[in-house]
Amino acid sequence: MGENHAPVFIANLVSRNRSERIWKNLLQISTLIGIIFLIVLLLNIINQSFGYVAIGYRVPPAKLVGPGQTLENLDIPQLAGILRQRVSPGLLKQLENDTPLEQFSQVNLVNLVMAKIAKPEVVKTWSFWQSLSMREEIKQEVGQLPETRLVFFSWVRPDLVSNSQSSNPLIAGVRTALLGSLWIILIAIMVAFPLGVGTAIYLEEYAGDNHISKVIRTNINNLAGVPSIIYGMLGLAVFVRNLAQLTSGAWLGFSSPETANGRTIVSAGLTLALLVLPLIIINAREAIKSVPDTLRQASYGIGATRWQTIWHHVLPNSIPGILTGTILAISRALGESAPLVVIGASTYITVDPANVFSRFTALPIQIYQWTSRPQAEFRNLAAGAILVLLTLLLSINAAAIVLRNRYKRY
Amino acid sequence: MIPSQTKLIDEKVTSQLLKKRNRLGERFIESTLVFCGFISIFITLGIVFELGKEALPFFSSTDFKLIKFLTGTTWQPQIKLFGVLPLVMATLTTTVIALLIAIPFGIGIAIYLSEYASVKLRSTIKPTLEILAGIPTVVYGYFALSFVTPFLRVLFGKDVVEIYNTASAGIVMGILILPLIASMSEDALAAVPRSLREAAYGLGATKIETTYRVVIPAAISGLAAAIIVGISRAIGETMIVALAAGAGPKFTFNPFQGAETMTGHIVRVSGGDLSYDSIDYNSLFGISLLLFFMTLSLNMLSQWVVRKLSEVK
Amino acid sequence: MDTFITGKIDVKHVSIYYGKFRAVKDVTISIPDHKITALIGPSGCGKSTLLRSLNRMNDLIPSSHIEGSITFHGMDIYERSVDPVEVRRHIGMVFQKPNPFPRSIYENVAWGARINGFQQRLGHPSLDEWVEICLIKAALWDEVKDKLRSSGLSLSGGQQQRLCIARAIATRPEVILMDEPASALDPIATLRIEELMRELAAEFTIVVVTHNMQQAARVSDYTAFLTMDHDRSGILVEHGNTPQIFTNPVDSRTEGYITGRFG
Amino acid sequence: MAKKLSLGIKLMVVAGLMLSACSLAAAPAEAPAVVPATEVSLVSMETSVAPASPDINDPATLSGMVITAGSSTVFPLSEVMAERFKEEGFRGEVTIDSIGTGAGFERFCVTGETDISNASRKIKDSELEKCKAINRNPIQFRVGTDALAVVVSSENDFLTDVTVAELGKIFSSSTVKWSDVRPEWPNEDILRFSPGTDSGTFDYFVEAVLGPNFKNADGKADLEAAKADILGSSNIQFSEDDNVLVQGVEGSKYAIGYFGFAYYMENQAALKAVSLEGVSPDMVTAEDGTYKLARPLFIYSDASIIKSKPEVAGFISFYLTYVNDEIQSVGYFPASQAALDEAKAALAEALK
Repeated sequence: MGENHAPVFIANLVSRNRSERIWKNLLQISTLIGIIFLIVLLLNIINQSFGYVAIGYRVPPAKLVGPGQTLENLDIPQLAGILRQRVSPGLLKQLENDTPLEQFSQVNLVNLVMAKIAKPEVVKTWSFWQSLSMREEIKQEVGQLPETRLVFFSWVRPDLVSNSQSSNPLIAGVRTALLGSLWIILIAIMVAFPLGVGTAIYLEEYAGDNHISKVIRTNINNLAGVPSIIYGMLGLAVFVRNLAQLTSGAWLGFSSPETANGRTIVSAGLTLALLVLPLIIINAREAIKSVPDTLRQASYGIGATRWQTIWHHVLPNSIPGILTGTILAISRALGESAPLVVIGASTYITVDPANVFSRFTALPIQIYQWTSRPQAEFRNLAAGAILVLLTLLLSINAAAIVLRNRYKRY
Repeated sequence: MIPSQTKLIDEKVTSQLLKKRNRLGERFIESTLVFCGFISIFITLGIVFELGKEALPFFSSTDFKLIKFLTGTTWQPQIKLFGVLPLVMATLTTTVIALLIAIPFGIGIAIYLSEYASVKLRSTIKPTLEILAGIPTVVYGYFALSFVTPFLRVLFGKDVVEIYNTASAGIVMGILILPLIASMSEDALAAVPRSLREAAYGLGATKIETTYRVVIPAAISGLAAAIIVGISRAIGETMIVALAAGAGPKFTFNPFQGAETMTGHIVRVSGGDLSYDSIDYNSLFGISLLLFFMTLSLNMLSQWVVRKLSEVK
Repeated sequence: MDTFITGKIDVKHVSIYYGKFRAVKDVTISIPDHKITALIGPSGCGKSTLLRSLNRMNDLIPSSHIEGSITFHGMDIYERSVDPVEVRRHIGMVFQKPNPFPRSIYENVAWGARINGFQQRLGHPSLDEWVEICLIKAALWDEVKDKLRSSGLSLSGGQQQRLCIARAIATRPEVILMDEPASALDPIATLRIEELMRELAAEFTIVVVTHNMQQAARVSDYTAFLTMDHDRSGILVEHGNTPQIFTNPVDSRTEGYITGRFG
Repeated sequence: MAKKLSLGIKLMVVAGLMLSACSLAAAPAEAPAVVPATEVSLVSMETSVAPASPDINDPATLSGMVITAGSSTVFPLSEVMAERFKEEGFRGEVTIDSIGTGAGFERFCVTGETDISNASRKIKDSELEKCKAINRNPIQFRVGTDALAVVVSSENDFLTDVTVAELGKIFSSSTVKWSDVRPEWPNEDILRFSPGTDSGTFDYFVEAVLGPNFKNADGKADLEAAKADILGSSNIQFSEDDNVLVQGVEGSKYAIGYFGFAYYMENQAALKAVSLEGVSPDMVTAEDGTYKLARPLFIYSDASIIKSKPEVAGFISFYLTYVNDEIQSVGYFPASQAALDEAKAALAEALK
């Protein structure tokens, strides 16, 4: 080959490297934007969860006492007198159930007068950012309102978890909803976990590569993509309506057959079980698939049966993956609200669920309802409840990650 | 020495030696597992059957005309107008907007994580994104209403952007499916063998050239699957649109106006708990069935794409 | 070749298929009791497939099926009434790559015995003793006796393979199949395994697949040479005493392989 | 490690089973909603105070479940009453589902699963018939008055007062722009916001505002035609969620909507109530009817339920006694004393 015929190379390295840098920056920026979305989302919620609240009273305490006096320096008979005069007879009877008012401590009586007569109410709320940036304006504004005090309020507080729903946002909590969510998830997992893992074992260890198992596999992948609201409609048609006698507990005497209605925890749990089943199956299959074949052969090679091989070797070695998948499924179920709305969660319910045939509400439903109340303060409350839900989800996810890392073997 | 080891296991007559044992437990377990395997089939049949059964009175009613159902532009069951287009249109609008956000960012993030980011950075960002994917959609809906909509209204003017609009819902839906697409795409890219990349580097290719010429074509089936799954998720998403997109069926192409998606309509109307025997109630199942088949065909498409493209590879 | 040896295992006219592909074609061979039989041949000639058919491990590959008969104690192990699990208990297996269970050394050995109905009787060894016996037989006891509770995966490759052998003999099989048991090991570990095989031959019938001819020459009593015919199916070329096969092969293909001209 | 884990899982399953077993065991304490007598005896075992037999005038003697559902308008009122009922000693539970008046009657009259139905309109004849079909005889209790506020955004500078007829036009399918109603109003699309079609509020609005424009052959208002008219109008959004409406109206200068006065009260800063024929809604105009869009609020129950479930009777009695203490804080107007007395008489009658 002569020199004339040698190919020519032009090393356009400068421009190639430039485009390399540009692309890298673009990709970096898009990652950054993704992270910013998350941060803005969280900040938006936090912004609503804390901030100044102007609290007024149904009956201002000053109106209850004579001029120049405050509630705190009234004596016991005076306070008892106010209570006797102002609260309804039923409540009075309730209060005096054990001991007459006169034997209460002064502090208790003041608290009672505040809670039962003065009744603190939210007048206005400000977001965290507003509270920081417009502090003086807010103070001034509230200063002009009669009988109103300004407090810096955290909507996330122990009461939020321990109290039940209430029409007063200052004392409303998510207890019923939280318990409802936990019950529903317990049922969903107790149903979906064995079924899902069973299906995964069947598909990976028993079913060959035949037509039926192919159909099942495709079908499961499809089910994983079915919108949650469709499961809600299915649950409504099957569990709530067709199986009302079962899901209402009428067959066990929990409700009368005539008025049986299936809007119960068990219906919700079963519906969510259907929803998360494909997720559990897919994750469990992956986990089981990742167990090396040599291990199975070793087991078969020494005369183990199929099930002995699965139970003693395949499952223990895939359990981290299976559990991770299950936990992700739990967090999915925990955050679902659309199917529960369709099934018919209760709007106002303050009773803790007593059994699987109880009526229920769930945490995301509660959040949904609070955001749709007219009073702005319920939006703050909803933000607080969102933080509770997120904390729960984050701890579940963290548990998944810890599990995954701790038991990772292959 | 080994004490009388030969008697440890009773020697049987040779013909008995390998006799099949009656492993009842084993067979019981197997049949249980087979049953489990078939449950998913029952669920699908159940969905089709139940939705179909409840939708049947709607499809067979005299007020229902298939042509009008598919081409009518007014959905108002109370006055017997059953044109599903406004609902479908709103669904498509929100989905398209969501994809415009989610695909570039999602795949961009995936490429960055799999090709550029350090192991440490990737192991921080990926779980973070997965957590983002796990946030309940109610929260996203709240975010759309309380942050994105006001933001859009400042940006484009209050007269242009209605308080309920499909744009805001679509954007937030994009943020919702972004981590899903990013995570699935990253998996697909990471699965491309190192040797392929090294071969490209060995020829003097830069990183981005390697990525575009070698890695992405090799992972294309995974990327396509991620996008299709994202689409089907967006179509089926409910709470965001229920909270932010609007609450009245409206046939419009303007993303700054309020409109109601299929899912939004179902959840709104069923939240009001309809009478079981009304045509409204049955029409909901009709919409559900349509929605089911839409997502079903997308999922089938995604699986087909994965198979086809991986064959080409 | 013509001399008929009544063996522990008799393979008669066996063909093995994967789907449509015939991996092994019409092999007839007898495995003598308490001897080591080596299967040698170029890679892809179906020797592993043949080995795995001896204890029905091929059943686990869904598309595979077999023609012909394989008898063990005169009983066809592919007959309907035969339980493959029982077959494998009596005909154990050691694999190419050491694959101990990700459990303790003790559990690795004890598990097989336990699932196969090991019973503790007066005058017989307890499970602990049995584990010790098996580890001694596998020439591993001295190295692991102080760390029976640590993971089987913590051992070196050679130790892991001996653990797998201990595990295989813990179910008291009569035959042990070894699929290139030393190919993943270094030369020193390989030698130890070979020594061990010779020791075990006193008590067990061993069938070993190897592509290492020196190894076959060193350890085996009988050698079978397989190769591929024109349609890539494995066929048995020659079978006989190891010294005879290596010094005076009948078939030219065997000779070619042994002297390294082919394969 | 894997072994420990699988042990853990087994434990979890056992715990789960035990939990469900416990709940089954605990359940009978809940179930007697159907059999109140047992419930009382259970309670008396638990507490040192020996309650008398159920006295509907003393919440402390009552227990069980009061299941209510219906109007989202009545919901906040019932919610407050339920809270107070419990505060005064009621040992059971009240559940309230806010699902719309029509849906509430569906549960009350068709499935028969609720004890009380909240309604922001009178029961329809068709609903009455369904109730009869399951042997329920609805009894109506008036609890208050709600004025419908017709609202526009506080930025709206052209609309302060309308006539009912104009309002009908504003929500009609034949109108698109504001200038179609009054020429001096802007030439802009009307953005309409209405409560959902399942709500009593919607039914009431159609009847009171659009109904007069549609007469059928008998000269009566043709409500179906009226409904079709509003449903067919352009740029209209419906929601059971009144907050959606509040935000929607607030969002545009050219928006108009209507909903319960309470929602207006909570959002006075952003919204402006429009007066109707010169009358703005307040306590007096709502009660005496000069404000045209005032409507009664009801709860419905059934005589046999009231008789068999003292907790239901007790709740209704309590409701009627104390509703006027709370109603204004919720944002509604009290019913007249005469109406409340009539309701109390109906309760007494049902208990006979």
